[in-house]
Amino acid sequence: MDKSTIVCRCEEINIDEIETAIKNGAETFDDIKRLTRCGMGPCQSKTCFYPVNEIIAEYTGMPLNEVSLPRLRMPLKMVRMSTLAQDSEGSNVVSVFGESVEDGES
Amino acid sequence: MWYRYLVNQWKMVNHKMDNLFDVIVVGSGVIGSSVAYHLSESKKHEVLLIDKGFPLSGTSGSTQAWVWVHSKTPSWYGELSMLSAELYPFLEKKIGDVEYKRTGGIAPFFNEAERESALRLAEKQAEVGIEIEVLNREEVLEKEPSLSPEIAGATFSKIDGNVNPFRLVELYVKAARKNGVHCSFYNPVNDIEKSGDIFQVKTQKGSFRSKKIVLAGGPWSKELGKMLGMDMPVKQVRGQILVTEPLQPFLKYTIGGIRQADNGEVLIGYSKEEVGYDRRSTLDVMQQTARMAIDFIPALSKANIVRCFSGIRVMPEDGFPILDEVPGMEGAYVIAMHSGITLSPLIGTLMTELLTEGETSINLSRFSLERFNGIQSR
Amino acid sequence: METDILVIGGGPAGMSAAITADRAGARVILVDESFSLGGQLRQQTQHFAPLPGSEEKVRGTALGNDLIKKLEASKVKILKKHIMIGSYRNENIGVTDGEKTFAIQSQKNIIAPGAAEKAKIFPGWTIPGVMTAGAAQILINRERVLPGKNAVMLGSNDYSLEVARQLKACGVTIKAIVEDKEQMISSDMELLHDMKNVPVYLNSTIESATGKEELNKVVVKTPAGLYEMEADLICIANGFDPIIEPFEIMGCNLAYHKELGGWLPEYNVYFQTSNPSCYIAGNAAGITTIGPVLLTGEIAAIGALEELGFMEQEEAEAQRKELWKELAEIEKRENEKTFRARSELIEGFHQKIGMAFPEEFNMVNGGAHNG
Amino acid sequence: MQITEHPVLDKKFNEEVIFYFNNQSLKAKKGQTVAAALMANSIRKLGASRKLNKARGVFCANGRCTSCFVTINGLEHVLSCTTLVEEGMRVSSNESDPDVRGESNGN
Repeated sequence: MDKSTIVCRCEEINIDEIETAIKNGAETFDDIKRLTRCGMGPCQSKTCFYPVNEIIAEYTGMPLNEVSLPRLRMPLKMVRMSTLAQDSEGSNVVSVFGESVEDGES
Repeated sequence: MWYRYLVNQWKMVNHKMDNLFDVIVVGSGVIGSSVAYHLSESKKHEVLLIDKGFPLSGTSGSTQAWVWVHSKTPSWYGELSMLSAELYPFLEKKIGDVEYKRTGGIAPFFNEAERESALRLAEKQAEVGIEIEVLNREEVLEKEPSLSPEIAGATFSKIDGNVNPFRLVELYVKAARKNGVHCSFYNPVNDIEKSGDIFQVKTQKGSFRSKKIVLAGGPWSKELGKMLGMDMPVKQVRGQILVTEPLQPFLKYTIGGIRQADNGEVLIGYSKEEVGYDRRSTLDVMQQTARMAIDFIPALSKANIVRCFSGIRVMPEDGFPILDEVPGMEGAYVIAMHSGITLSPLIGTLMTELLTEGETSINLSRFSLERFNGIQSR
Repeated sequence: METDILVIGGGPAGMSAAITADRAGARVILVDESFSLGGQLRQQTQHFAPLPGSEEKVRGTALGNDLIKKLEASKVKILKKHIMIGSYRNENIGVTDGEKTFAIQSQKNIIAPGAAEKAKIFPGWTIPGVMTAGAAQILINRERVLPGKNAVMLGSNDYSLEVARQLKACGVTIKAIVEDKEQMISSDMELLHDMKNVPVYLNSTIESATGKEELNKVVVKTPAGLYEMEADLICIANGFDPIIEPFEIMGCNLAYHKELGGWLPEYNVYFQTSNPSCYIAGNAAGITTIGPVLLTGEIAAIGALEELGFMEQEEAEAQRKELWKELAEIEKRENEKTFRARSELIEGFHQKIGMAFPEEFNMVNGGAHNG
Repeated sequence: MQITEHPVLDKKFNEEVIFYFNNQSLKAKKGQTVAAALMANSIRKLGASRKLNKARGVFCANGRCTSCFVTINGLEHVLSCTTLVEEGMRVSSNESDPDVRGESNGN
């Protein structure tokens, strides 16, 4: 198949990009995801999971049952920030000034 | 197709038949891969980089990736962060575009009491050359109009920014490989032994030998430390981060807890939980985080959240970096720190100095293991 | 919000589980993400038989309406347009209604999210006019609109042919059936007969799907060369995957069983997953036909009812025995391989956790292996 | 195109609604999803992809693939396949990333 064929509809990642990630050593959906952004869009790999695993299986010779699953993230469906925030248990405005500013880092 | 891949894999690990390396780096997160890369620059050493998974499968792939300086205290720690941040533009020239952006950092505060500590911070950091402005509400809103008018003010520094962690680690590894570093991924280390001057690193895919080893396991340092018979003075801290779908660019600065990435996604995270290696997200924290995001930036309320990811971060017991030779075990080094993204260029440089020259351009006594009580090696 | 049993999914399995649980006196909440109950039955105009306790053919939509009526006559609290988006630290399931997000505190969960269609990629598969066969079926039967006039069906399993037949009945011309295997997957004589005038391309793939802003041209690559045809609709029918996201969030172990659709949660003979608070029902527990789907809902509900004390052990065992017998009968008859894979999954899980098999299962299972 | 005479099912929708797509007034049936209401009017392109700017429309019709994003009454990136059409609803095609600051997005 034409290597420019889209695999991940959301992020518009094609076969060639996925194969390149595999060539660079990635063997799992999640590792390919972090290299290419495949599966990181709004559908969160619900659509491309199967075709990507097929490409991994074909390229590496691994059987499908050995290709590991992507880690599925919450929220299971897209949700508005306001909808998520509503009804949360008593949160206060907290300043990030001071110690907590380091939270975003690793 | 697949045979090409196998040959590729074989090349990566096995073409060194005697399996003897100058240095084995365990952990290919941002710290391990930075060490491997900086060590490889001279092309004088045989280096092996090992990871139980693939680069970015751990902490370095689950971070907001700020390069953050201004509120790091005490000021020697702030200075260290500043020196590292200053290395980023040069690093980018060497390894390629890691999307480093010195956006300037804003840390908002909500009351007058906090303004006092903001002023004290600015004074303290000025001593080491970190420039901080304490802004009032109007000044903050002029810089970042999407911030909530409820804030009282903010500290601001031009030195802060962020980077794309995926590009950063990928390019560290790529550059290291180009310089001849061997890599073995999806390969957990089971045990480390030392006989004479040589370390034996026993992995799932076989044994490797080396003259020196560097343990850069991040939160998993604890397990690696055990292999050397030491109790690593580090904790695991979970941070959960919400990600919106890509939005039109509207945030210019790196804001305490929030930043907008190049592709438009907004990343938001404030949480800190001690739950071991549990990487799940929970709706409790997600809802609190969403609430806070709206408190800071009301316009985010209509943004769609597409995912929440969790990262397990390493936190040395006193909060400050560890970079030291293991007491009583010559040739074995450990590096563990929070803020690895900010510090990686500097730490990679210092570790390379230590491994190759035996001394460093910055005094490392503050990073020693000795400062913790009861660290013992076998 | 609090309840004894929380059912996730208002399709046939979830409805069947909720009705069973309600009948035994448990408080039940049923959550479904759509604006109406029925799940995929809402657009299934095909006839189904056998059903539990009946050999009579029933239209899917009629079966759905019947279950909805039973449910609406029960005390089950129905939350339509509510989506499970995750779980809290204490394992309570979190749902959203689009306005707010809240926890439902339940003793047991029966999770029945169903299955999703597997995508199949080809150049141009993102263009408007290319959709899953399931989408086309929703559009014609539930939404009552035509997705196109000239269709190419990609895939030749029973479901492909069923949807092709339904599209045809609505006036859509089926220009071709494209199958990459060397023969048709479906062996259903009736369906094959209905498709007898449709060109079938075996050992073939879609080379390209093009159009300015909507699909209007399809090129099929066959062993005899490229065929170009005018078409404004491609339906992809590549089989189904169990939907596993809710189980993964609840920390349930997963296993791979090709015959059941791929990855799915492990479960025991009570349809309880490795997370004791979560039961599973329907196509999520292995892709199968409507009879077994309904029965898995009942068996899961009985397990939960028994654990919560709404049903005596003896009574539960007796009922389960009958239900398993029927499930085995129907599933072996319709798809022996599916039943065998299901038994393997259950046996494997029992062995792993060191759980003995109750007699009711040995009986039906033995039959499968002797056969 | 609407199916007026379904080959096997009874008539389902009775009430007509008027809604707008990209400011054009259209008719649909009450009870239909927005995606179907547009398809009833032979509109199948619902928007464009964000990177390559390619046309997009209904793919799964089940609320999973997010291929059918539209803007509804000013709120951007709403799934048209799971949202019911309403009288007077203003729908427009999805042409870019949402702008959360704008009046257009309900702020």
